[in-house]
Amino acid sequence: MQVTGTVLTTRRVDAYHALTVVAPGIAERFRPGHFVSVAIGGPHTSMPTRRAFSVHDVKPDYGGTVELVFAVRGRGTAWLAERKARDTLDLVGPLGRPFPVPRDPCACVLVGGEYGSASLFALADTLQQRGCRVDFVLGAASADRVFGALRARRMGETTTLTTEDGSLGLRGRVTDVLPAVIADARADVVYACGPMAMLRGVTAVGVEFDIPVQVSVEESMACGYGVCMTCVIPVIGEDGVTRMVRSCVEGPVFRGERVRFEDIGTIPFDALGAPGGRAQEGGAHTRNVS
Amino acid sequence: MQVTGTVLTTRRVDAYHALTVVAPGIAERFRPGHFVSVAIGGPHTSMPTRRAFSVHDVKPDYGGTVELVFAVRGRGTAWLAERKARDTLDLVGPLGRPFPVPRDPCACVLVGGEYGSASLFALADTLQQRGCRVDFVLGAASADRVFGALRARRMGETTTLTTEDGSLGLRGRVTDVLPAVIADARADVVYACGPMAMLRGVTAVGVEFDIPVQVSVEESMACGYGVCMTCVIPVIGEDGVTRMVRSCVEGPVFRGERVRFEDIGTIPFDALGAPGGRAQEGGAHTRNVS
Amino acid sequence: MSVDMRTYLAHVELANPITTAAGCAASGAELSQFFDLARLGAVVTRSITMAPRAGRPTPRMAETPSGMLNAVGLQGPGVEVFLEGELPRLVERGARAVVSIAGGSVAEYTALARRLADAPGVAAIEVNLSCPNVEDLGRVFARDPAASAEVIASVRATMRYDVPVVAKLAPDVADIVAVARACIDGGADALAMINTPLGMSIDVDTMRPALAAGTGGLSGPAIRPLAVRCLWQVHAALPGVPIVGMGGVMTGRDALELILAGACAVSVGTALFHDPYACLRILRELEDLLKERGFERLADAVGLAHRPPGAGPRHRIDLEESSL
Amino acid sequence: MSVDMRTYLAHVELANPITTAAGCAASGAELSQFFDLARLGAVVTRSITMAPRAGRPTPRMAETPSGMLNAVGLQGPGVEVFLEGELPRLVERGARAVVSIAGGSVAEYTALARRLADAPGVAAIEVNLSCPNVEDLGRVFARDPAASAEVIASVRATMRYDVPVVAKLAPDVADIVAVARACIDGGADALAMINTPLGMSIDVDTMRPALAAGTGGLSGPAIRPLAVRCLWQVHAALPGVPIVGMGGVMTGRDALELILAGACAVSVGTALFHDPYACLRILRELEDLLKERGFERLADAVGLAHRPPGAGPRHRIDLEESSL
Ligand SMILES: Cc1cc2nc3c(=O)[nH]c(=O)nc-3n(C[C@H](O)[C@H](O)[C@H](O)COP(=O)(O)OP(=O)(O)OC[C@H]3O[C@@H](n4cnc5c(N)ncnc54)[C@H](O)[C@@H]3O)c2cc1C
Ligand SMILES: Cc1cc2nc3c(=O)[nH]c(=O)nc-3n(C[C@H](O)[C@H](O)[C@H](O)COP(=O)(O)OP(=O)(O)OC[C@H]3O[C@@H](n4cnc5c(N)ncnc54)[C@H](O)[C@@H]3O)c2cc1C
Ligand SMILES: Cc1cc2nc3c(=O)[nH]c(=O)nc-3n(C[C@H](O)[C@H](O)[C@H](O)COP(=O)(O)O)c2cc1C
Ligand SMILES: Cc1cc2nc3c(=O)[nH]c(=O)nc-3n(C[C@H](O)[C@H](O)[C@H](O)COP(=O)(O)O)c2cc1C
Ligand code: FES
Ligand code: FES
Repeated sequence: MQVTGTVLTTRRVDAYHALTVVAPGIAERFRPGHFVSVAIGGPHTSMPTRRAFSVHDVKPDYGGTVELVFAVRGRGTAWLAERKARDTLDLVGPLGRPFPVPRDPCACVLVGGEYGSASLFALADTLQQRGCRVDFVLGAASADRVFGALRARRMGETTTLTTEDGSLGLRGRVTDVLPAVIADARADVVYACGPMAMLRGVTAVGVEFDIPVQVSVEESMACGYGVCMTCVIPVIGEDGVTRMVRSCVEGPVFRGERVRFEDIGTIPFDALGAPGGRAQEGGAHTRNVS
Repeated sequence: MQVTGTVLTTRRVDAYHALTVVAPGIAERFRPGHFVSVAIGGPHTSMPTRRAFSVHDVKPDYGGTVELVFAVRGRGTAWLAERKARDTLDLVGPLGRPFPVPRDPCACVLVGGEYGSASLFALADTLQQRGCRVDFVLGAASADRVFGALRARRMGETTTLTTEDGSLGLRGRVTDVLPAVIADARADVVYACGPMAMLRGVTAVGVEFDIPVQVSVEESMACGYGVCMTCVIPVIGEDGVTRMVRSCVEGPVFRGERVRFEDIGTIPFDALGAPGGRAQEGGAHTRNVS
Repeated sequence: MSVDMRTYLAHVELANPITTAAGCAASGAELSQFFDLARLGAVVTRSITMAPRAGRPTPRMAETPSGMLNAVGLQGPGVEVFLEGELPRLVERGARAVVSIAGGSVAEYTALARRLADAPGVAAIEVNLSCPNVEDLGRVFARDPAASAEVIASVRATMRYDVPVVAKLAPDVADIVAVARACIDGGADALAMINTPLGMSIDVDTMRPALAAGTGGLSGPAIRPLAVRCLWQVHAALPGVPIVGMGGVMTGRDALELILAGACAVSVGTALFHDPYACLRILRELEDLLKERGFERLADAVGLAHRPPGAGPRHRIDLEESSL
Repeated sequence: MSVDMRTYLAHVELANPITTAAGCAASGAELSQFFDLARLGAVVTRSITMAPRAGRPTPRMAETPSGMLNAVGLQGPGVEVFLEGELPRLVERGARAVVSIAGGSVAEYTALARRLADAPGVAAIEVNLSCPNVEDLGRVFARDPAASAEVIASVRATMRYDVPVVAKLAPDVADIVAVARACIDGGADALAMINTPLGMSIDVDTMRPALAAGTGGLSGPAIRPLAVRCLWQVHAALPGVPIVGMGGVMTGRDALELILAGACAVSVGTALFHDPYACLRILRELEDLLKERGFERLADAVGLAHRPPGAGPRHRIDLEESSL
């Protein structure tokens, strides 16, 4: 649903900006892993595409608020960083397939890279309410870019931090410490949100331990609700066939083993409908429009 | 010069908006009849062209302020109407050829239509300082669109108001009352600012009385300082030749009799370089590029 | 009093002029979560190909000033799956379905027309001519009047006579009127314009093209002046031909601009990415604007900006083709 | 350490790559009130015609999303007055003058070249090919490779051998590479692109075209993706040819985008209307961006986005010509 929300508070959190927006309809329907898309630049903007952000937190204040945490990257996030309390913001959401949560209590490791951690706390909450054990592994390039370390320490059974420059926690990457955390926690499942390279690494660790990994991916998006076909990644279906699937509606959360991380940014030759490939579904003709 | 000014105050004046902007450099150089151009929509705007506005008032506060008075017409003026105190505004100015003022004291009638009156008060001030008599004739479609009636009453020897619907002053147009005002004041010169049709009418009256009329015209402008060639109107030169001249640098103030009002929006067939016309200057070839 | 918003693509009546643009509403199912598709003049489907297509690699989109580039590459399920699922579901939902087709050769367009000829619920066929012709070194059909006409003639001959064939044209040609005329001579019942002109964007940080495919189609408000110009020229040259206008329509005012230039229906593409309700909002705004201007029927506004100018000298239109 | 910003139009050295765009700096005198014209790579003049021209009626401009339309119609004093006044004053001010010329026939372009051949201070001639050819029903030269080549060949034959001839191309053609190649084969020493594509805007309140001339040239950021695409295609096909890039450059980042696509110089048009200092600001920003990226010479950035991609699979460029 589309909501014109009012900005309640803005704050800086190390390298990030956080915006809390009154958006009752979205807050109400929210489940961990959902994202929202934000219109940028006001009525006479030169930026016609929305920007996607995970929902960090929802609170019941003012009928329901959502909090976004973001890094300034390009023109849109720069604009967003200039919003002040009482400005209005046009949001669409909640969007996407949320994190699936286990029916029965189990041990979960939550892995966050950079601002990716932001979407893990609502998930941790839900998991703990269901009696799950939660352990955190959070990493980033440097200390100021590790998001939510304090909150993780408060919530998690254990919290392990890594930075590439060693300015906080262990020097290295989340995948360096993940095996030990999984082993110690006797984890049943891993949830991960962060850069693609990290998700790929976390998935590989999961495969090694033979436990499922739920990853939340980030691909360039124009619409966020399934109509533009710009956000696809190669994913292996139940039937073993690779398809280019929309990460906004079929994701952003996928089973890590199903995502062909190494082929992101390409059309794998064996994907359904790949140029020159066999057309596995339908199609008397196999001749492709170049 | 280009100035990033801070909005000091905003107010509504009947049908108009008034913005006072701190812009010392512009205020200092200002002479009555000058205009400024304003950048619209902020850094990520979809509106790349500036908007032109006469300067209504300059004050010495904060090193120098300029006040603009404007009507909301399209997207740009709608945006401008939303500016608040402390916002910044990118101004270029002062631009254009100001009103020429007589060396010796004389009797001047100042005629303003709609927001066109706004540029007359600074002029009246200058004229009065030089010992001139000033009479005002202000008109508009309706009472709420007559700008500056109070101030005119305070400053002018006489002030005559007209509205087309009769809601203020006399029902009719400025040109209906102008002859009487000129006669009563024994006017030596008329200054006029307002819609083209009004300027045309005022000029005709001036011609009748055989006194000069200085008109300030308004033509669609992209640059405001003479480089784009979009703001031209047909004006008869000293040599009797009609040329398409730029109203931003050669105007906006012209001698009314020189402006070919009835031909605005066309290229008069006898204008220098008109299609198919004789090329009066230069040119071995008279063949025009279509 | 409400405005009569009906419009016609040849003899096919649409309840109103607003449709989705080809390739901008996926299967239709996504939008139907937000509103009833039957409220649209029509749903134009993505361009259907014979075989399923995986499309182009990602990134497939980049934002540009007041526009966006896309290189989706006609990702879609292929005609068989379309006929089994997408099309019947659109029909069930009460939507008027205009089916867009895309091929790499005249034979492929013709084969698509043959597969669609008997399918129930095809209100019209829109032929996407912005495809590379594999038999002509990948030269895009829409850039060649003769190739466009050949495709249209073959599709027209194959489709059922009562299903209008709409030729969809691209603006990046030297003479849009020549292509339009060739399509009409080839048997097209209507035209649609404009498809996206080819554009490109380079990321100055990575110093590489922003799209994996390099170039992509430019859409959104940035191209509206090109759309208006193409509509104007083609409506002036072929005043009796129904034209579906599109290109940067975000509001009812934008839709009206295209209608005044000569469009009898208006498709909405990029605006849908910003606002799922864009079509209905635009329809409502358009109806209000027509009402304000005293129109009783949409049809009376079509091409109205072409009417001989009034008395005012402001309105002398000189139709020289140069931009300078 | 500062970046070596020198660039070359054929053998003519420019101190830096930033120039004014033709027709966007009037006589040069207006800008020289703001800064020293000698600080620009070059001043490109308005397009000079044989006879004085009054141009088109007003309104001559309309704003569009991230762009503007203009129909100035080459208003100017004619070549004689230009040679007596404008050109000598540019030279006095120390500006590098690239003289743009426009004609209605091959003979007229040739006559202009003849008048300019002996004029001192002509650093290069830019041939504006976006003019209607009166001998071909008003068809614009730039839309026809053969007509473009004919103009260029004749101007090249007439101009002094040491004055480079630059062919300025428009994007609204089916195949920009074909036109570019024809101009080079005709003897052009360099290319300039893009001129404004033809656009139009209708005022939905008056329900009439916004410009008195009906159509006009579209400029500004909206067209940058078209400019980048044209530069990319032409630089890929003719890598040795110097190209002056233009179209929607408002910042140093925009200029760098065009340079990475293949431009060795960049002209600034619409941005000048917004900011008289635009050229100098863009030059400074460009130099900073090059420095940040570790370039020692501007020349090393020209066309760099074409380099074979690194290892990353993100960067597979597939140069199919369709926009879908
Ligand atoms: C499901 C999802 C959740 C996200 N959650 C967050 C978050 O919580 N915090 C955060 O800081 N960022 C998040 N991102 C990334 C965020 O969307 C981009 O950083 C942002 O769109 C960049 O916009 P910009 O205007 O700064 O950059 P620009 O380069 O100006 O963006 C241009 C266009 O490209 C799109 N785009 C560019 N980069 C990305 C990207 N990485 N992902 C998606 N679209 C992109 C933009 O949406 C826009 O349409 C998320 C992305 C997705 C897909
Ligand atoms: C010398 C001069 C002084 C002016 N002084 C005033 C003033 O004091 N108060 C006031 O209310 N208005 C004044 N105007 C008119 C004012 O510039 C226009 O109303 C304004 O530009 C409209 O902008 P918009 O965004 O609302 O309309 P839009 O239609 O969105 O404007 C689109 C483009 O057209 C140009 N344009 C449209 N109408 C005009 C116009 N009438 N004159 C010039 N450019 C136009 C705009 O600058 C812009 O580039 C003056 C105009 C000129 C030339
Ligand atoms: C993401 C995207 C996908 C598109 N896919 C198709 C398509 O499959 N077939 C087609 O004919 N046009 C396609 N188009 C072009 C649109 O139908 C439309 O002509 C163009 O986008 C201009 O309209 P707009 O500015 O409203 O988007 C596509 C456009 C976009 C943005
Ligand atoms: C008002 C105006 C006048 C122009 N006049 C000319 C001209 O005389 N000759 C020419 O070759 N190009 C002319 N152009 C085109 C520009 O030189 C340039 O190619 C185009 O505007 C794209 O650049 P920009 O987006 O930076 O403006 C003109 C453009 C504008 C906006
Ligand atoms: S973002 Fe549009 S389909 Fe996913
Ligand atoms: S507004 Fe540009 S020349 Fe007058």
